[in-house]
Amino acid sequence: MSLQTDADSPTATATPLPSTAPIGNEADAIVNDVVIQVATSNGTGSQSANLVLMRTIFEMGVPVSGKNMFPSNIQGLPTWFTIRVNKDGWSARRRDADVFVAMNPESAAEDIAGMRPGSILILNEELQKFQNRDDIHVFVVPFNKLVIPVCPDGRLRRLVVNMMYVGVVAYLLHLDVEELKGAIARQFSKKPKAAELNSNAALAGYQWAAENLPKQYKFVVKRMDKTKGKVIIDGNSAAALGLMYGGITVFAWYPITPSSSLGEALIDYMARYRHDPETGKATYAIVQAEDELAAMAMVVGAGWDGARAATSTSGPGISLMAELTGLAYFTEIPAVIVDVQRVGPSTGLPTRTNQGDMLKAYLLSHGDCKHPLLIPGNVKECYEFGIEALNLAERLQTPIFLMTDLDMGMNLWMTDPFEAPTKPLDRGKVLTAEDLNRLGEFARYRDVDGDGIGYRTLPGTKHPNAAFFTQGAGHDDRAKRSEKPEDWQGNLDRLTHKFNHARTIMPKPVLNADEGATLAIIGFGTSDPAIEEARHILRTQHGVKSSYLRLRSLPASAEVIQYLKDNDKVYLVEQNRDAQVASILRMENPELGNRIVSVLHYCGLPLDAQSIVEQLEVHLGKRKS
Amino acid sequence: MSLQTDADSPTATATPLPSTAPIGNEADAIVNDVVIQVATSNGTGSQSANLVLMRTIFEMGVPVSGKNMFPSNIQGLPTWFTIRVNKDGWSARRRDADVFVAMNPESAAEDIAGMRPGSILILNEELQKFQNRDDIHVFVVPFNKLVIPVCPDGRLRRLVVNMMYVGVVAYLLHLDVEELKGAIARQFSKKPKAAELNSNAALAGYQWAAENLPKQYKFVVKRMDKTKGKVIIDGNSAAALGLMYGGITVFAWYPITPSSSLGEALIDYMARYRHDPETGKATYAIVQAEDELAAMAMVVGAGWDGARAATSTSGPGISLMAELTGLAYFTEIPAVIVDVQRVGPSTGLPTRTNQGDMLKAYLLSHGDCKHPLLIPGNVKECYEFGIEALNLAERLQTPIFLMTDLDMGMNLWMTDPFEAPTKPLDRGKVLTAEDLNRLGEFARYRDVDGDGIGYRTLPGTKHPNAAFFTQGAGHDDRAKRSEKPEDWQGNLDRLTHKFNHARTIMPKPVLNADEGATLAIIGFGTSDPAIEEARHILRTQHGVKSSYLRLRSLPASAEVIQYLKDNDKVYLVEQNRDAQVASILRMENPELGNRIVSVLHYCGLPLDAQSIVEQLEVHLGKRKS
Amino acid sequence: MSATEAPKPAPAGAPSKAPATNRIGHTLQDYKGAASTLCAGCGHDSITSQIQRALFESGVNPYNVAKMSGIGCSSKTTAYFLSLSHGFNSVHGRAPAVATGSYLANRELLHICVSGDGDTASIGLGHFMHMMRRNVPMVYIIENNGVYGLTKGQFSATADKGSTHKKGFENEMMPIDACALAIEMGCDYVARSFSGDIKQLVPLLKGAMCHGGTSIVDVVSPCVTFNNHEGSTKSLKFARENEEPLQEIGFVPYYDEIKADYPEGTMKTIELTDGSKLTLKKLERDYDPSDKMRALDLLQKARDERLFLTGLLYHNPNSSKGIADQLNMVDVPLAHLPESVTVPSAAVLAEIMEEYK
Amino acid sequence: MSATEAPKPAPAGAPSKAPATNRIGHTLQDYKGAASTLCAGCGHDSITSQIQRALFESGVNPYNVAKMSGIGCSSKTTAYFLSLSHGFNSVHGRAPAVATGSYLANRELLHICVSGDGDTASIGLGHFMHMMRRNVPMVYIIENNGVYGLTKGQFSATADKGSTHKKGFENEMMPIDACALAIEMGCDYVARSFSGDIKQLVPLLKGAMCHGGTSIVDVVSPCVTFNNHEGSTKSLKFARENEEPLQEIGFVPYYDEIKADYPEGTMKTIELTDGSKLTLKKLERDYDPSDKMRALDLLQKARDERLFLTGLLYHNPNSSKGIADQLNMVDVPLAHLPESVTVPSAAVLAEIMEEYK
Ligand SMILES: Cc1ncc(C[n+]2csc(CCOP(=O)(O)OP(=O)(O)O)c2C)c(N)n1
Ligand SMILES: Cc1ncc(C[n+]2csc(CCOP(=O)(O)OP(=O)(O)O)c2C)c(N)n1
Ligand code: SF4
Ligand code: SF4
Ligand SMILES: [Mg+2]
Ligand SMILES: [Mg+2]
Repeated sequence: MSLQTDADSPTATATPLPSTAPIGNEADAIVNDVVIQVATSNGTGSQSANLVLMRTIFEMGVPVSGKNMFPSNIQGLPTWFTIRVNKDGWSARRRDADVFVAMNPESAAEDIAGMRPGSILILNEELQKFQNRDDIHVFVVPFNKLVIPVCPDGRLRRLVVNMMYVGVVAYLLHLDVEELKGAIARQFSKKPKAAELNSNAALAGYQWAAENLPKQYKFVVKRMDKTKGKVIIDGNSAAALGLMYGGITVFAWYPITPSSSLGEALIDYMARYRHDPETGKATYAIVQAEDELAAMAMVVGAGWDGARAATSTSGPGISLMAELTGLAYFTEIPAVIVDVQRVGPSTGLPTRTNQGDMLKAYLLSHGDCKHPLLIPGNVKECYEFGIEALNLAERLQTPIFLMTDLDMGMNLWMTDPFEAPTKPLDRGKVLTAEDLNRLGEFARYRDVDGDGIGYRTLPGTKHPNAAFFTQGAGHDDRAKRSEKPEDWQGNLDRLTHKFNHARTIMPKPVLNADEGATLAIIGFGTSDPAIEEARHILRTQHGVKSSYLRLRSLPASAEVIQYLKDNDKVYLVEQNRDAQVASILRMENPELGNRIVSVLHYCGLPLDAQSIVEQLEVHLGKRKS
Repeated sequence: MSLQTDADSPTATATPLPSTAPIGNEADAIVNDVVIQVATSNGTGSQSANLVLMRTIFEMGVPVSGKNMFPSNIQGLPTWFTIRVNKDGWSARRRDADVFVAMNPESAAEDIAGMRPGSILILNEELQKFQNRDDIHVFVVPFNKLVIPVCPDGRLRRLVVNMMYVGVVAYLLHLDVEELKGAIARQFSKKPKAAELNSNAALAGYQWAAENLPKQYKFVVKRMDKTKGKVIIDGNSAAALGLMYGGITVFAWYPITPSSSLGEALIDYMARYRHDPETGKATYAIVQAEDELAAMAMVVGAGWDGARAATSTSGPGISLMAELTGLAYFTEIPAVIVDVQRVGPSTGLPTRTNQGDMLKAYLLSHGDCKHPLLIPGNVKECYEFGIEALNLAERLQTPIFLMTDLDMGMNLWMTDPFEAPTKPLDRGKVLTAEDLNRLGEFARYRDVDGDGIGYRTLPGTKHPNAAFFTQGAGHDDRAKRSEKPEDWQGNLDRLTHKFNHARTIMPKPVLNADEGATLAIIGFGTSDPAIEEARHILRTQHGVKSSYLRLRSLPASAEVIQYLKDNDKVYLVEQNRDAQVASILRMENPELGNRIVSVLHYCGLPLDAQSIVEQLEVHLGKRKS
Repeated sequence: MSATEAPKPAPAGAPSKAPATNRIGHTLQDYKGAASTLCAGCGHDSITSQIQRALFESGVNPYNVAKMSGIGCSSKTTAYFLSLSHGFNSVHGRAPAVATGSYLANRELLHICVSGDGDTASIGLGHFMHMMRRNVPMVYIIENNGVYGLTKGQFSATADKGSTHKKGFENEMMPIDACALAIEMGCDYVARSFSGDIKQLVPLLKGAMCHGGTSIVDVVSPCVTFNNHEGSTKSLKFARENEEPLQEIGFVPYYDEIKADYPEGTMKTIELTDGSKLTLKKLERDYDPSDKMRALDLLQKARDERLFLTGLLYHNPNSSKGIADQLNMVDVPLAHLPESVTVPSAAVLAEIMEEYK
Repeated sequence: MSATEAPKPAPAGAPSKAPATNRIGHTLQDYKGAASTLCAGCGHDSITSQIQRALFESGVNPYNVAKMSGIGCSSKTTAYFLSLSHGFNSVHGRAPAVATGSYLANRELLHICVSGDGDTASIGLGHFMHMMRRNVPMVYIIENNGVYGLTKGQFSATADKGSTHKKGFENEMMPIDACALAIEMGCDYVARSFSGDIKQLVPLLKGAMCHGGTSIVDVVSPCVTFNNHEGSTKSLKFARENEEPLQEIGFVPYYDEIKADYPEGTMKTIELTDGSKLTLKKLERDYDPSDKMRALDLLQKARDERLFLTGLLYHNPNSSKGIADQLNMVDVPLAHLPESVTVPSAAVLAEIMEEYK
């Protein structure tokens, strides 16, 4: 069945008029707490419509976030966009929508069946046959008829029709029409014609709703002032900005969902801001490699030479980078790998979210090696840790993984604007020819400072003592090949020491604790908003006070261990099947391992607060599992 | 400095005569407990000489094992061959030799410096300048002079000289000259000329020693009958035999030390025993792939089609096989990967031994996945588990790792001969066209039997219901692409269930317990002989009785868990830095994790009993760390 | 072994308006698969249809086919034909090696491997080359759109120099020409076509199915979503306007006679491994597809001058040994060998053990 | 930028019997490295000596060189020359990509990459091809012995068809010809030589060092331990007896004049990126190395007839853009750019943030 239906078809004329009695009453209205979900078919341009809707609400000063759930193809399969409007700023996924806009015939039956009783359905007239519920409010809109006068060009209607549902939603939720117009103008600022067309469409939708639909008071959006100065951005753009402000010079990548938009954002930013103003030449190199092995190899080669180098990838790419990551670990070459996690194993669900590479990245490559992970918990940290990753890589002379995920990377989050770095870049321990003159001696892998980190020289250093031979094979502290047991073991022990040093300089966890907390939680990454919301629910609905330690890096620092020591039982929330971060903590802290109780979520959807609360209720004996 | 020294050089003529007083006395002789170590330069053909020496002792009925420690190059660097002769059959490495044959100028100084006081040095006259010890017995032998009359062809002398030290050692240790001759005849059975030449050389050495050296009574080898019916074999040949008897049909590999000799042994065996007697055609395919990714891809492709397929590799190859291993896991395709572990990370020490891929193989690939490991503890199990790996792969429809190491794979071990399999091959759950007719329905990934394992059909099955679409992307139980949360999670949970089923059907651990044991040990793989010897030392020298559970597979079965439950403290011996198997047990059994105390060994040398005993002494408070 | 099957004798007195079945009694429907999820108008969908047609018309037994692919929009298409056959959508770039393993396990199956230009010419280049070097019998189809469709339009390694990206910038590097590489690697059947050229693609595919070694069919297949703009040399418009077929191609199965009657010197006939034939009717250029150097020369010229030449580029009349013969493999599929053949006897083991005693 | 440096003016009244230093005051010793651990007589060791000589005679500044390699006996040799330069012995097959990254980070360095035939033509084939496609300035030397030396003598993908293994059996597949692939991939400087042909190899290496893009030097280098038997087509004996040089080659640095005086028509001159020249004296065959198709044709013939042709196979007088120019990179090595250049201002960030507001 196709969306492009003839407006004169019998179905269209048979549309019953909606009831005109108002829904709910103004006094009991839920204000600024609503989830709007729109089901369309991907590739139909509904993204702009959804952004306009978000933006309108944002400009009304109401906190808002947006999640796109799209299929792993390019066009024609069901896509859902969810806008969460919440006065308290909760931004995690909420399980079901309050207002559902059904535009997609493929998914309509299931979509409607899944609606929460009492919620509101805006139904494209064409899809009426899928509607069989009497416990929801249904508004049938003849979108395909309404769009005809608005959009004379038949080929554009498929796109423009989306802006009409924006108008309908705006009317129903009492959105500010001026803000709506502004949002459209902004969205199409470079295409005035499109702006006009879309504005007309939205207003026509609004108008039609005002004339044909009853007033709706269950969910109302009212102006407030909680978004002033805020920005809305996705994690991939944020991380790309971080890399740019981290002074990246070489970026080698291979496209893969959901990390591609990071590479593409970086290409765009660097093209704009990283060319020599005089010569117009690039102060960087970005290479689309032939595969992930090559991408990582280029990063390692560039890092060896002193560039600030990074790559970004997702699951399968991580697997392919294994051998070279081990090389960088053992030769102690700075490298940054951004892992925008998607659902694995294997190809898995490329367009769904997960934290399933945590343990895999931590242990990547054969033999004894472990790698530091940076784990941003919000888009601002994506930016900050983008900078920090490049610093830590050069400081620790080792690969650093920046672990985000699809939910973080590709969805839209409200945040305070980012701040330019105030401290200089950390370029790590590099000896120049002058240093060598001064020091007389140089042993690449000697632990001079007691932190396990040796000094390096860069290729091209003009000094007879500068050169050393980098190799993944066993070597002594002068980088000379060695198969001696004591050289091998000594080197490996120094690497452990360095790793333990990393524990002390990586970003510390953040602790949020209610006074008198009786429940301890650890979480990280995109679980953060859901965990905070779950804590709020526990606090307000169950009277359970909690403390919450948000992990921001691995290996775990003393603060994390202390938290485990301080609490007999700690719920560790993570978005994977195998309790991967719990596994890391358990393997390294066996005496504390049994304090950890896992709260897992691994169906591919972003984590929601309710899922946490329910699992905790089971553990707290308040619910049967 | 070169080994090829002119016999008329001044050094040669200055040789002092050795003292003629006998060493030790017959009554106090240590009988059949001696370690002989020979240092030569690799590529000089000393391997044959060492094998002859081993064989001679073996034929005298005395248990013997041999370890080759060679450099990661082809010719010219120091190599050490160690023969351990032990009446009780201890076959682990022993730290220092009783009899040392120094033939290599490169390593002589260090070799001699490292000798145990009271031990015996057989020193090539050319190397006298390195000899500065007065606490060892030194026998200087003018090998390069002696070889001249024996071997008129100057080009062969470099090789033949090695057989002369065999003669000298034979004389000193009281070996049977007839057995020596027999061993040489056997070694060169296909080259009668070489046999004669070498026999003459050995006898000349023997003769010279008899005439010039004092009698030696500290270490004596006497005939016994402990080798009857036994064979001496390396683990790689054993595993290759296992694969052949497991009915392997497709083997794809890429050469890498120390696994290459497995592939090469398989090529030889299959060429001899797996051709159709009538047509002369091969009942198998062996392909040298272009890399490890391709090797694994071929195995997966072949397994999908119903072949019994395997590959073998070492560290770097494991890293490269990550993505395809995840594919096989998630599409549930049988595959066998033999990992002959070498020292990692990175290129590491390709010719040294380690158990450093245990955790890495277990968790190989991005996303939530874990893989069963088979862990042979001796060469016989290399053979048996070679068969079993192919069975389990088809039974469990998943990649199975056969984890051996360089010490197992490339060194020589005495064992009972292998037995042909008595039970039929397990071809797993495969539905034929007739089955499909009978069943009517077929869902590839449905858990029909409650063990988590679905039924599969093979490509080419002539039935309209047979076909399904194999993909690494999310799918439902009919193998149809699905992004539904419940399909994804359900599938992942079934895979966990299957993995837990694997726990119940994989080879069980072996428990050896002294009565009244007060010390509990877990170990696996090539640690076995050292652990047993350490237990013997603890028992006989410290009066400590122990129990010892030898792990033979992972995931851990109920017996392993029970063992942890039964013992407050369990020493887990492993040959890696990061306590990898302890990590696996800890992450999966947090409540028992703190019972495990790691005893680690990771310098690249095979594990010796003393290293275990010393670490245990520290833990037992008998020694300072 | 020929993948196509000889016709069954027509049932006596069969109705003249029989349902549209092929020689082995299958309808075109039997060669279809799941509904495509590609963009409306995607070139890959046309190729899928042509594959279906070629299989149907050739009377290939669906139960005798293994469909292999990597990852990409193109690689998805193995789901869109032959739902009666087993398919394996493996991982990005490794399909040539996966298919090699599959062929070794079951040499009786007709292996059809569908790949994209990213899949083949970037991440999978090494495997692609080595598959051809091994001469693994397989129809290897490259659905070549010059971009990575599934990851939204980055240039692939087959993008022409100077071709523009959807964002406007130009590709700076020379394209990798999979056909030139195929010829260089000793592949014996090398063709290029265009997804929109049904008349040509179908016989080329049929021919490929009858060839005993690796056959490469590189099909320019416009990505209407990301590489269909002005400035792209892989757009539908560009391909339509610039395609220059080298020959007019006909396919004659081994059980038929050549019927076309062309004037002397205007038609060449190519005999394929199973006895089927391709007829090549001369067009503008006088082209001899058995001349390797001529083919390479022409491809070089095409690349330099941005000609879009299609047709049978190279066919080696003396075809090389396939991998099964190189390995001297038994005829029976290895996967189906019984235990009695694959497990040597206890006596053999005893003999081996004796050597280690 | 030229990697070789122009001569310093000779000090006035320098003694006539000066120590053997080159134009920048270095001795040959300065171009040596650690003692080789290869087998006595290994071809790779001869190549190492020739590399040392070429570097020494060209007056390359050791501090300006980055030595890259993969894994193999051949790849080890980067330790055996230029101990004054940084070297990177990376992982098997990935050196082309590692070197690409290194070049991007520091385009001022002369990158010398040494690889084996296994490293380049098997596991690393894809990277090798893409490095050439990107035209990354680098001297890429393949020490080609037809086997995997370090893993004890398995056939590599460059082993000739019919060449025998140490155990006696024959190679069944056609060899991969790295030079033919280089030409196909648009590489502008492609040469083949023999480890034993000092006279030819040294000028070819010097020429490669003066070329501005990727230069491929494929050197047949006998593995005396595993591939030196009768029946091997990469043995010392076979190479010695069969080498057929295409030209007699001389090198003239950019700061010198061509002096050789040959009869008209017997000598060609090739001008390299930095102005240095190669002189090619005609031998038996009349060969024009600027003719791509001629080169491919000859290589094809060489492969079919097992000719061992050496010399400058191809040089493109109109050299293509190197990767740095494709990417429009600044001249300063990226690794040395100061923070003031690589970190945009706070104002820029504010501007960006404004767009997200
Ligand atoms: C290892 C790995 N890297 C990257 C990806 C992401 N990816 C999916 S398809 C694709 C490229 C597809 O391009 P092409 O092969 O030309 O197929 P098309 O979509 O154009 O038909 C990429 C890079 C992946 N799936 N796996
Ligand atoms: C990923 C990986 N696979 C396999 C190996 C083992 N290996 C080391 S060198 C080598 C081949 C070397 O052959 P070639 O490149 O021809 O060099 P040569 O030794 O002949 O000079 C192989 C397979 C490895 N080091 N890494
Ligand atoms: S994105 Fe391009 S290649 Fe992919 S389905 Fe759409 S049109 Fe086809
Ligand atoms: S094995 Fe062969 S390639 Fe390696 S060092 Fe020895 S001769 Fe050279
Ligand atoms: Mg493509
Ligand atoms: Mg080689």
